[in-house]
Parts: sequence; C-alpha cells; structure tokens
Amino acid sequence: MNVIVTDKIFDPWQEVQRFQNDMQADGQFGACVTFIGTMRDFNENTDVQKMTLEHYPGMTEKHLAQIIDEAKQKWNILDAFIVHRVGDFKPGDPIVLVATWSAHRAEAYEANRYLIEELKSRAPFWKKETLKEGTRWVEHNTPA
Amino acid sequence: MNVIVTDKIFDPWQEVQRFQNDMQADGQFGACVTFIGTMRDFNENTDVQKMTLEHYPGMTEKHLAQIIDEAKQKWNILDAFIVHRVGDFKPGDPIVLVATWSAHRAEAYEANRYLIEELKSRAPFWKKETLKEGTRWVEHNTPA
Amino acid sequence: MTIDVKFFASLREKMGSDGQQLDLAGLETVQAVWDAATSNAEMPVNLLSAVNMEYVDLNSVVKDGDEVAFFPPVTGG
Amino acid sequence: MTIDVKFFASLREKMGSDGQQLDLAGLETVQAVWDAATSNAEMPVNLLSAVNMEYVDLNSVVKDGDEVAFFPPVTGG
Repeated sequence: MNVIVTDKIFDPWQEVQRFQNDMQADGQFGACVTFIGTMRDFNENTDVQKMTLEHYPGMTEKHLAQIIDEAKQKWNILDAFIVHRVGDFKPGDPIVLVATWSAHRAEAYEANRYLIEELKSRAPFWKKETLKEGTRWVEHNTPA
Repeated sequence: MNVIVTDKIFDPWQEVQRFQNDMQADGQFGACVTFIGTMRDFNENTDVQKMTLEHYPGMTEKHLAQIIDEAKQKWNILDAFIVHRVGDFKPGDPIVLVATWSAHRAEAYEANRYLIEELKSRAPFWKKETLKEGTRWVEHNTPA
Repeated sequence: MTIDVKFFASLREKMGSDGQQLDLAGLETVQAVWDAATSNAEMPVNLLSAVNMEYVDLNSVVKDGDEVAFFPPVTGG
Repeated sequence: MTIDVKFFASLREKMGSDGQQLDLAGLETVQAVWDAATSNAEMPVNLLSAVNMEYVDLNSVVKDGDEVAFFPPVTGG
C-alpha cells in the first residue's frame, strides 16, 4: 500500500521504517527523502488550538495514487509512500508523511517535492482551524 | 548537539525522533525534511561488498557545524541535525542523516539540500569500496 | 437519470447538507447539476467540481449514476 | 618551527604514512611543507590542503605549531 489515509494519530518514523522494511530493497537505494508536515500552533499570525481535517473518501486515495504514478514516470525512483491523517488534530500532531527512495539523491528530492506540491494542490482535503475566537476554514494553501 | 560523527551503526529514524523531542518545539515547526544516505550494493556498475569510510577527526565536525550555521543564516529554519557514520559498512547500512525543521516547507527542503551538497563537497570523509576484485577509493562524489 | 451530488467542507456547511440524490431529465452539464442542486444559487468563486472523483469543468456532461462533487480549494498536506 | 603534517585516505596509503612532524626554518608555505614532507614528490592533481582544519591554497603561509593536512577530493555523504 503506497497510500494510507487514516483518522488515527500516526508515528511518521515508524511508518517510513515499516514501509522501507517491506520494500526489501536494502542495497538498492542510496537515498531516502522524507517530508513530514506537522500541525503548528499558529497560522497567519493567529494562535490555533485545534484543527479538523475533512476529506473526500475515495477521491483522496485515487489522486494520491495518481500523483505517485506520475512521480514514478517522471523520476527514476524505487518507490514512494504517502500517509495522510484526517479528523481532529492538536498542535504538534503529524499531518502528512511523504517518503521517496532512489539510487541517487537528486531523484528522491525532486520526486518528494513534486508529491507534496501536487498533494497540496490536488488531493481533496480541507482544514478547519479552531481559534480562541471561533473556527475558520483555511481558504488556500500557501504556495511552494 | 547538532552534529554527530560516530563509528557505530545508527538508526536514522530513532536519531531524528530523539533530536526532535529534545528540540521541544512542538507546534512551532510545520515541516521536517530528512535525507538519509544509505550504502548501496553497487556503484559505477560494479558490485560492492563492503565499504570503509575514513574521516579527519575534528575537521569533519568543524565543517559540519559550519555548514549548519550557514544554512541557518540563509534560511529561516528552526534547527538542523546531521549524523554521519564512519568505519566499516555493509550494503544497506545508513551512512548519513540530514534533518531540517522550519515553519514552512520551502525552507526545510532548500536548507536540507544545501546541507547534503555542502557536506559532500566540503566535509573531509573518504570512501573505500571492497569489490570482488579488490578495493578502490571512490575518487569523487557524483554531482548534484 | 439519477445524479449523486456531494458538498464538502465550507460549502457543505453553507449548504447545510453534504449532498443529495437528484433526478434530472436529458443531457445535463455539471453547471446544470449545480443549479438544480442549489436552486440556482450563486456559485462561489474558486469552486472546484469533480465527476466520479476526477476534476472536471462546469461544461462537462454527466450521465446516469454519476457522482458529482462540489468543494472549495483544497488545503491538505 | 614545528609543523604537524597529516595525510589521509588514498594519499596516506600512497605515502605509506599518516603524517609526521617537520622542523622547518623561516617563512614557509603549504607548498614548501608538501615538498619537505614528501622529498619533493609530484603533487597529485586535485589534492586538497588544510591548515588547522580550514581549507587553504598552496601559497598560504604556515606558522609554528600549525597542523597541515593533505588529502584527495572528499567523498562523504
């Protein structure tokens, strides 16, 4: 499974290690790049206390699998792995893990960056933040 | 300690998690990027059975600390962490971990890439590979 | 034909509903589905639409059994 | 003055030594340290040199107690 969407808190380091062990590709990859997106306790200069992440079940998984396929066509990578959590978050909770493996480092970096940028622009997730003064939907992601 | 040079096998995921816990910056960083360089069982089309990594004690740590300082000046990152192993390696063993933390993802990616490129061009480490037919010193790193 | 309409996130809250089943006659577009589902409400700027979980534009034609979703810009990751 | 000379990696193997202490008289450069330490051996292409753990070029002047290192291109990471 290259894509996991879960409503449970996850440990990104455990997930990436488990996936890498399952790859059984020791000695083939020289580079692994990971990106971990984590909930901050501030956004646009305002304290954020909680966050709820909504998604479109089915469409999310479909598009995450699509962007992984695209990355594999564009770069010579051995594998890629995405975990994205949904539901209720507190500051410090991991939101997303993107991991890429390749023989040489350039491919792993570039594919990793591609995956998170495409995820942020195409995968149907929506964030709603709880502030001191109420709640607000995040209207758009910050550009790369 | 932002720099560790060790002759013992290390678990990059445990190291990055330990360092992140010690940062006590939960909620401040939205992005963590890690690069892990691992020994492959081939290089330049030849099977590699073992590798020995030599370094210049003192100069290595000094230059790794320098490039971290440079990255902190160039990008708005919260912290950076480098672990590099020396001594005897077998294929699949982690060689290097570079981790960067920032509020937004662009900085963590760019600083991470900077650190590994500078490490590869400036930090005094040397690889010697054991092939079926004997040993060879790696003469230069592949360009980025 | 039957169309399964879905609303997400702030649009879902605004509509007070996560969607509905619509019975429509003849050849219809995504725009027509929106109009029928919302009683011709004004369409929010930046609204995104998908048919059967693929992004489409408002002129796309729908067919019986399609799932048509409307939602604001995505903010995952 | 006393200079601590160090050789690393393939250069160390080629020299059959990881370095030596040299006693030199007067103003000397890194190039002169190389010449004295190797009995005027030809310098390998791409050789790197450092004084007190900072990269320098061959015209740099050394002083008493300096550590002068010579080594091939680095290949870490």
